[in-house]
Amino acid sequence: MSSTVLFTIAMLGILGFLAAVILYFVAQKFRVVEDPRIDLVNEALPGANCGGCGYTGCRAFAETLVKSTSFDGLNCPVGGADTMGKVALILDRQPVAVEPRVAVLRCNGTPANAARTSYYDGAVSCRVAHSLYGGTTGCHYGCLGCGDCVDACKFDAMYMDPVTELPVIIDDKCVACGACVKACPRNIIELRKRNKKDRKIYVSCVNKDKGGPARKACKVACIGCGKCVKVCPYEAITMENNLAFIDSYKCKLCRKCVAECPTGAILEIGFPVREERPAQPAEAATN
Amino acid sequence: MFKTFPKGGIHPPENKLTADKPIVVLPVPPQVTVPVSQHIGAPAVPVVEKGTEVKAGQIIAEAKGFVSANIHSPVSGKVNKIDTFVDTTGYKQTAVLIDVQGDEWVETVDRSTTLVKEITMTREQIIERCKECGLVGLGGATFPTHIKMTVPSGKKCDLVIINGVECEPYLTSDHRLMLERGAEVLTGAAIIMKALGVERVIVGIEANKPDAIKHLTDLAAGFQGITIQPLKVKYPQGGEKQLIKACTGREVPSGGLPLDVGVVVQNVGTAYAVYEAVQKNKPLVERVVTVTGKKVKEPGNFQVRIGTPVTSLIEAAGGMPDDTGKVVNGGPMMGKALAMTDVPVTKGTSGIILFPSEESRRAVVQPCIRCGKCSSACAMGLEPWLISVLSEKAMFEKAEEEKITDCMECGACAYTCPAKRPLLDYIRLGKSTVIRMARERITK
Amino acid sequence: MILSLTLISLGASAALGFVYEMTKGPIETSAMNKKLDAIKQVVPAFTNDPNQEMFLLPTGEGDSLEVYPAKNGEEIVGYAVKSYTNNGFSGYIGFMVGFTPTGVIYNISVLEQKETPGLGTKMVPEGTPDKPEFKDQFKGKDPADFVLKVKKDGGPVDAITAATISSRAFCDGIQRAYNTFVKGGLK
Amino acid sequence: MNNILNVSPSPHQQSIETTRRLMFGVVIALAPALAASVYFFGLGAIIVTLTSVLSCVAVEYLIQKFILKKEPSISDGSAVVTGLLLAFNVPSNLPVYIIVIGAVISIGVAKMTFGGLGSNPFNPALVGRVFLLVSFPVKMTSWPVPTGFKTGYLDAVTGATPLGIMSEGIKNGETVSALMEKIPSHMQLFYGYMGGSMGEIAAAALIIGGIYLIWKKIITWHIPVSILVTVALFTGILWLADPTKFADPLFHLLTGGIMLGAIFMATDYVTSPMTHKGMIIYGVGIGVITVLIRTWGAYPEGVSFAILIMNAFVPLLNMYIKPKRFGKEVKHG
Amino acid sequence: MEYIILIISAIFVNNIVLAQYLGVCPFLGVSNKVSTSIGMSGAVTFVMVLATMVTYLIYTYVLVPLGLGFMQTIAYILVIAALVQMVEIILKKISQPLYQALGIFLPLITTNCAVLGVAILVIKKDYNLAEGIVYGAATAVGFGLAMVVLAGIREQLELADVPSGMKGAPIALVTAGILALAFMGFTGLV
Amino acid sequence: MQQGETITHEGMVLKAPGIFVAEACAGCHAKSVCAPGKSETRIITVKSDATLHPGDHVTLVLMKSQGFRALAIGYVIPFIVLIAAFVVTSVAGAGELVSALLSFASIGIYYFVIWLLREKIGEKFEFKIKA
Amino acid sequence: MNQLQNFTKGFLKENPILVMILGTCPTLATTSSMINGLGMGIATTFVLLGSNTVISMMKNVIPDKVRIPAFIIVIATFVTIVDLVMQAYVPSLYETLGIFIPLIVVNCIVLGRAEAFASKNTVWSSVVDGAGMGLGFTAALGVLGAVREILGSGAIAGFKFIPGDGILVFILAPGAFIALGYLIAVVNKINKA
Ligand SMILES: Cc1cc2nc3c(=O)[nH]c(=O)nc-3n(C[C@H](O)[C@H](O)[C@H](O)COP(=O)(O)O)c2cc1C
Ligand SMILES: Cc1cc2nc3c(=O)[nH]c(=O)nc-3n(C[C@H](O)[C@H](O)[C@H](O)COP(=O)(O)O)c2cc1C
Ligand SMILES: Cc1cc2nc3c(=O)[nH]c(=O)nc-3n(C[C@H](O)[C@H](O)[C@H](O)COP(=O)(O)O)c2cc1C
Ligand SMILES: Cc1cc2nc3c(=O)[nH]c(=O)nc-3n(C[C@H](O)[C@H](O)[C@H](O)CO)c2cc1C
Ligand code: SF4
Ligand code: SF4
Ligand code: SF4
Ligand code: SF4
Ligand code: FES
Repeated sequence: MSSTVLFTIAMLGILGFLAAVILYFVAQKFRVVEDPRIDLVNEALPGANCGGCGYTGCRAFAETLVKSTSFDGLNCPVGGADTMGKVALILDRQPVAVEPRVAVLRCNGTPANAARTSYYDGAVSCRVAHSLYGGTTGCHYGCLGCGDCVDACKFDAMYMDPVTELPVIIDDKCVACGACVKACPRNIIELRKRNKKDRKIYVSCVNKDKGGPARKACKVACIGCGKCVKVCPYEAITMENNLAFIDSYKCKLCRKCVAECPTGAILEIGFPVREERPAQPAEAATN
Repeated sequence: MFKTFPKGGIHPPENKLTADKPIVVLPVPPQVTVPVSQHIGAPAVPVVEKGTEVKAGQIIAEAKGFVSANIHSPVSGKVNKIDTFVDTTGYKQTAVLIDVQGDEWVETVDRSTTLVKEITMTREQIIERCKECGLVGLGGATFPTHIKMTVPSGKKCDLVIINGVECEPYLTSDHRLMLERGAEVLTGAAIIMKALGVERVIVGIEANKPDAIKHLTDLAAGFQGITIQPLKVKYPQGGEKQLIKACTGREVPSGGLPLDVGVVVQNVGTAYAVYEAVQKNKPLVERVVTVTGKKVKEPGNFQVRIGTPVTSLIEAAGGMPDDTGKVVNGGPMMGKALAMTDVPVTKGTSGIILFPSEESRRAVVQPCIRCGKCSSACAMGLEPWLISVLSEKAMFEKAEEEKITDCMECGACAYTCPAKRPLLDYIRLGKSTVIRMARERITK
Repeated sequence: MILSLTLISLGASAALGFVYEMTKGPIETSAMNKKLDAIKQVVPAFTNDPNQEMFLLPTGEGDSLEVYPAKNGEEIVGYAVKSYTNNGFSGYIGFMVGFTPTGVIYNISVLEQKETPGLGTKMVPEGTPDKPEFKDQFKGKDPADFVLKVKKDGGPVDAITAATISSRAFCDGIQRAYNTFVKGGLK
Repeated sequence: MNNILNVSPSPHQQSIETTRRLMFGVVIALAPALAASVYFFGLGAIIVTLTSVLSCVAVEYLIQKFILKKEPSISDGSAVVTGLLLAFNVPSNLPVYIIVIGAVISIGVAKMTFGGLGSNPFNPALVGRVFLLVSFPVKMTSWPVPTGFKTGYLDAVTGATPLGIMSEGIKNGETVSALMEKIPSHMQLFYGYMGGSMGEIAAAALIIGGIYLIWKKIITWHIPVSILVTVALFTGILWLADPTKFADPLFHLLTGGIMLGAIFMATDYVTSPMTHKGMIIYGVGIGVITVLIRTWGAYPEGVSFAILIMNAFVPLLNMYIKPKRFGKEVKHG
Repeated sequence: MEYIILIISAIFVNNIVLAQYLGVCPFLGVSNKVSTSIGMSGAVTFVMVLATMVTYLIYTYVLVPLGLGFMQTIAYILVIAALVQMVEIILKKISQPLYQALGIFLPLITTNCAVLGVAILVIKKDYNLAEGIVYGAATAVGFGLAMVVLAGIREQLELADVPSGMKGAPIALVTAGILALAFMGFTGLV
Repeated sequence: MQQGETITHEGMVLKAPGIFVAEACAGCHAKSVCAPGKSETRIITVKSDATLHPGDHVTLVLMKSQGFRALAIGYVIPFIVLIAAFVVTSVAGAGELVSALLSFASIGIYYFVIWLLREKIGEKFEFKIKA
Repeated sequence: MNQLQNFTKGFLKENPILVMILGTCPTLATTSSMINGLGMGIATTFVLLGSNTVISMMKNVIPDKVRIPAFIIVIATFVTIVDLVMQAYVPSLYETLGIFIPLIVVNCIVLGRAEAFASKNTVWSSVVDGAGMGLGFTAALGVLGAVREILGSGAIAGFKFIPGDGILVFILAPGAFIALGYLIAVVNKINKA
């Protein structure tokens, strides 16, 4: 063995020793506080960083999950039960079943239903329009049509329909992150329980005016007549401030209310076309 | 010697079509709608109910809370109902609807037009009277006058400025008021002076109203301590901070009030209302409104009762031209566009402008070319392009650092922008959000 | 723990030392070869090892250049002078300039340059008879009567298009080699 | 009666100034210089200008339409200005394909990549020009000599620019006075009788355009004046120090792209500071860097580089040099 | 004069990132905010000079005498890594709050191309220690300059509508490219 | 707190009153693969009257000027000391090895001085919490 | 994840340069031509393979606390070996790649892979991972080199197919940055699609 090799070995030995001492010291000082499971959980999350969970990003949520003691109130709407199941596995806990939800637009103020009484010409932003005045129709509750919700959706699950001048939610793409709910200055969008075949029944109106003015502003407004409340066999409908509300967790999709509503404010979506005999509300559709 | 404020400002076309139209007193309409909130602060609480017979000048809603003002019935008649209505702000609020019967006034009101120049009341009485009469600033902000007249302890006031600038295009109501009721306005100024214990009043008037400058200068000779200050024409000279800077060189600190530099600013209309309240015991139930527009048949300045529907005002001016595309309550720079015209005149209504449709639409918005014209136009030394985009992108903390709350919403930036950006729309949004955030921070 | 690290170091150093020993020879030869290649390129064929016989000649500017004599048997067939210039578009350029014993330029090789690709770098390639390159105009010329100046400065050298600076620097480098060559009394 | 009324937040009036009006103002201001170029360089100038403008507009249209899938906004005229200025910055004998590459770089890389009008940190025309200069140094530095209107284009007779002659000469050890002999007189330089980029030669015509821009309030005086004054001062000091090695200030002001750069390129709104104080710092920076490059750098001309370098500092200038806020100094009366 | 030329060359003409392609990762990674970039530049300057000095000494006074020049890389990397960590430990030991303030202000300065690159270049260019120090400091300043400028532009771009595909690294690279193009104007200054 | 700009940082409450913060590398795209920078998570103690619970997400705020002060004390001044010491010793005629070693020593002294002043310095850095 | 995925992820999905934006310096510096780029890529691949293999073999021996210095030593050793070997046998390539060979040691990819993968996986997976990552790196360098060479000098792998000079900028620093910028944008697009 030549002297170079000897020197090399000696040199590296010394260097290695020095480095080891210093870096070991560092390792001691910088004790890793981070729980390794955070990484694992983070990987299990979808990585959309959408904030649907209520945290600033997936990693932040992962940290919360690891630190938390139960999953109460913690849910990733994007990944849904699958993801939460995986997380539960990593953390060795019981997953809490959270039913999938979907965003629903509670306004049907199309130009045909709600006559336009003015033309909004300001910055294209619902928040600006909302802070300015009641809106382009007689209804001071309904959609302003500037699409703040569409801009907020990170999943391309919404678009503005140029004919109805209302946003449309694409059920297949919606992950119920709730960004649109927060974006809408009028609180029109609601996250509702997702039913089979994406069926839904809901009051597509948020107008709290009395019947007269409400009806005058929009043909399909909820006028607060209360007929639906009476007809609902499951007590899923409540009436407050002249406005009916159907609890999506109580509703059994029987569709009785739909037929009852005098203005057609209650929509049924995703059901087969009704048979002609209204006397027999299609039982088959209920599951 | 014309003065002005040093930085920023614009020169929109003046269009003072009604400058030579004398004030016409309009007949009382058959029905009035009197909103209970015509001022900054908490709405007043109605003290009448359906069916109550009221006389003109009778209190129908009482001030509730510190920053609030009484509301009086502008007419005599019977309360039809109390309900929610859409007002000039475009929002629903409570209003008292009165069916007019005759024109009977509360006895204490002196309705004669003789000039009473001598001030007999004490400071406290003056302030109390202004409060009773529901006086609010008529320059736009409708801030209760009695509060403005009360100097908080620790503050000192040494100057009153009467704002006769009327820098908004089209509007001429203040101009006419100065010409036709000049002596009353100056007396009102003297009363305000007394109320605040101040020796000096400056009346600031822009050079585009030479007749008013001359008239008031002549009249001022008969008053102690009142000087008339002619000013160069430049929008937004009427903004109180700019006016104070122009007249005195003092600069109201950011986030501060005029009182921080020892000044109180009152509009000429307010001064006139103070005169009427103090000397004639007349509550604020009438005001002068300019109704104008390039295609309006008979534009003019009208003295109307509060609560009169804007529609009847427009009728008085020859009716709404067919191609009207936009109706603005107030000036073209700061006024509010009306979604419908069956709303009532309120204490804050200074003018109604009818824009023909070709002038009623905004131009297509283009990207900001960073020309800096908005910054040059901003009299508050802000960077509108920056704060507006910060607000648009929801970067409110940054916007706060950039002093978005200093914006006085004069609209000079949005006016100048060659890219036609809706600067002020977003600034306003950001401003309100930032103020809300700041408030939450304090309460936390 | 420290032990394991030291062990790793030991292993690594053993490997390193081994590879170093292995490559030491080839590295030296390849460095040598590079120089030798350059010399081979610029002087006629030789049989000796110019590296062994290298000597220094002062330039007269305070430094010296390396000179490599090329011999065919005992007969000197040329000298390779390692020259340089600092006036290139990007500063330093190194050359190997070959002279015949009569002082005629045999060939030139650019050892090192940082000129702009596509411009100054055109000084590097060797041309073919039907497509001569910049360098070729110097071959067979005696700087005694072939003034090393570009046309712009009144000389006979055709500058590289849009790279007068590099061309000038090139001339400067050759001139330095020639001056040293002459001053050293080799001519 | 019921019209559907328009409702918007205030203000309800807008000035007549629009982006398009501003851009066409710049086009008008460029007209005298364009006329001068056509007068001096003939057909080549026309071909180069047309190619450049058309390809800039076309590139912008195509990118917006097919890549960004946005509504094309070529009608705002900014691409036309970029096209014109790109043309002004290249020799009048530049082959069409190179101009097209320049347009792709200017509009495609320097403008649309960043989001289009208003978003680009660097002056698009200058990015295009410098890109071409570095990529095609030969073609970009063979300057046609002004010959009066000729129909020559690619085959135009070429020569060096006064700055080129000066820079080469000084590096070669010649004195300035000797070199001045080889250069047109100052008066000729003022009218534009010299070799150079198509639009940069006629100082007189450029100044007329500049006055028009300032008169129309399209630009303010701050940037052009601070650049020109800085260049004059800096070169003046050098000249006084050693008139044999440094050319006089007037020579520097009249040659190369100084006028074009100071009046038309440094003033581009998008890439210059927003406040007057910032503009002056920016202008001084451009002036200093220009002179540095001209006197000590490898390139005979440095305006383009100087503007691009200072463009890079504009965000910092905007960040740290703010307008004076109203009410900041608390005064008490 | 010599040092001035060295400084101008290292900052402008041969800027480490824009012309020499060293330290590009932190250049792209830390240039989101101007304040962080400024902070980073300050820290890098110190570390770079310190590292240059130590590695130079080790090379000249240990490796070369022992004939171990080929161990440059491995020795340097270990030394630099240890050095950086040591500075951190010292700071932490000295003042906890100071250390914490730095921690949320700056990323940890790990060994990047720039630090190691400069250490190697100093040897390659045959600088003596004084020149090496000047070179290291000037290079760090050049690095900082480029980074701060890029950060300024990126902060501005945050308000612009950069096409989605170009957001992040691509636009930073294109900007850096144009910046490099502009810096080519300095060619030949020294 | 309104005056002047701030640096904000995400963190999580580890145990009141300690705050658990990912260091600034959190913003770096390379952090997931950057081993030396990895996993160093700093615990920062914050005085705050807000009621915090372990696991709460908070934003830490530090005045920008304080950040720069930290920078100056931690890196800039030692840099100046280092250079100054080197220049002085070189001018005084020391060889490069000696100069270098002396300048390292000066840094040591500098840090020692800082250590003596640590109480004072510590007061200057104040974190605030924005929930 | 099966070995195939493990291998291919380095090409597009987790490409170290184009997706993770690491090792940018050698990427920019050595891609003025395709050959240089490939050369650099292969050198890095070798180091990556070597270090991944050794580290995964020793993962149980190395105590956790000193793993970073240990990794560094292993990597630096391989780098030095590559350095010496290239110097000996491909001197011209060695010269063009210059300082960037020793700099492989700080290339985040290498250490990152050691830390994130090799220290947790079997030797075989680590080899596959190293090969995949290395080849992904090499491929990216090759593509970038090709793009720059075609645009910059109208040639590919030294074979000139467009007469005359190309767009010179692309051989220089600015072109390197710009070309990489667009390349990353394109890959982003592909990965998203
Ligand atoms: C919350 C608040 C408090 C105010 N307090 C006073 C005050 O104490 N004294 C006073 O003279 N003005 C006071 N003002 C009125 C302002 O000085 C100012 O005159 C008013 O906002 C109208 O101004 P403008 O029309 O220019 O906006 C107050 C205003 C607000 C909003
Ligand atoms: C941009 C702007 C312009 C204004 N212009 C006028 C004006 O022309 N005349 C006026 O009396 N008040 C104007 N004001 C309102 C004044 O700032 C201030 O509120 C008023 O003079 C106070 O008097 P008051 O309380 O009696 O209304 C303006 C306010 C702003 C923000
Ligand atoms: C990017 C660029 C690189 C250049 N590189 C060189 C070069 O390597 N060598 C050179 O002599 N000139 C180079 N030049 C050109 C010089 O700046 C100068 O214009 C030229 O040498 C003048 O000589 P000419 O009379 O041959 O045109 C380069 C120019 C540019 C734009
Ligand atoms: C005064 C003025 C100067 C301009 N100068 C340039 C210029 O130098 N280069 C350019 O590409 N565009 C210029 N433009 C056009 C436009 O601003 C430019 O295309 C934007 O930079 C594109 O975002 C100018 C426009 C104006 C109003
Ligand atoms: S539609 Fe609303 S809830 Fe659904 S994904 Fe989009 S933003 Fe989220
Ligand atoms: S639903 Fe809400 S956010 Fe969406 S367009 Fe309507 S008003 Fe705007
Ligand atoms: S609206 Fe606000 S930002 Fe715009 S000019 Fe007026 S004060 Fe300035
Ligand atoms: S005036 Fe308009 S275009 Fe000009 S900087 Fe302001 S916002 Fe931008
Ligand atoms: S490769 Fe990352 S800094 Fe150079």
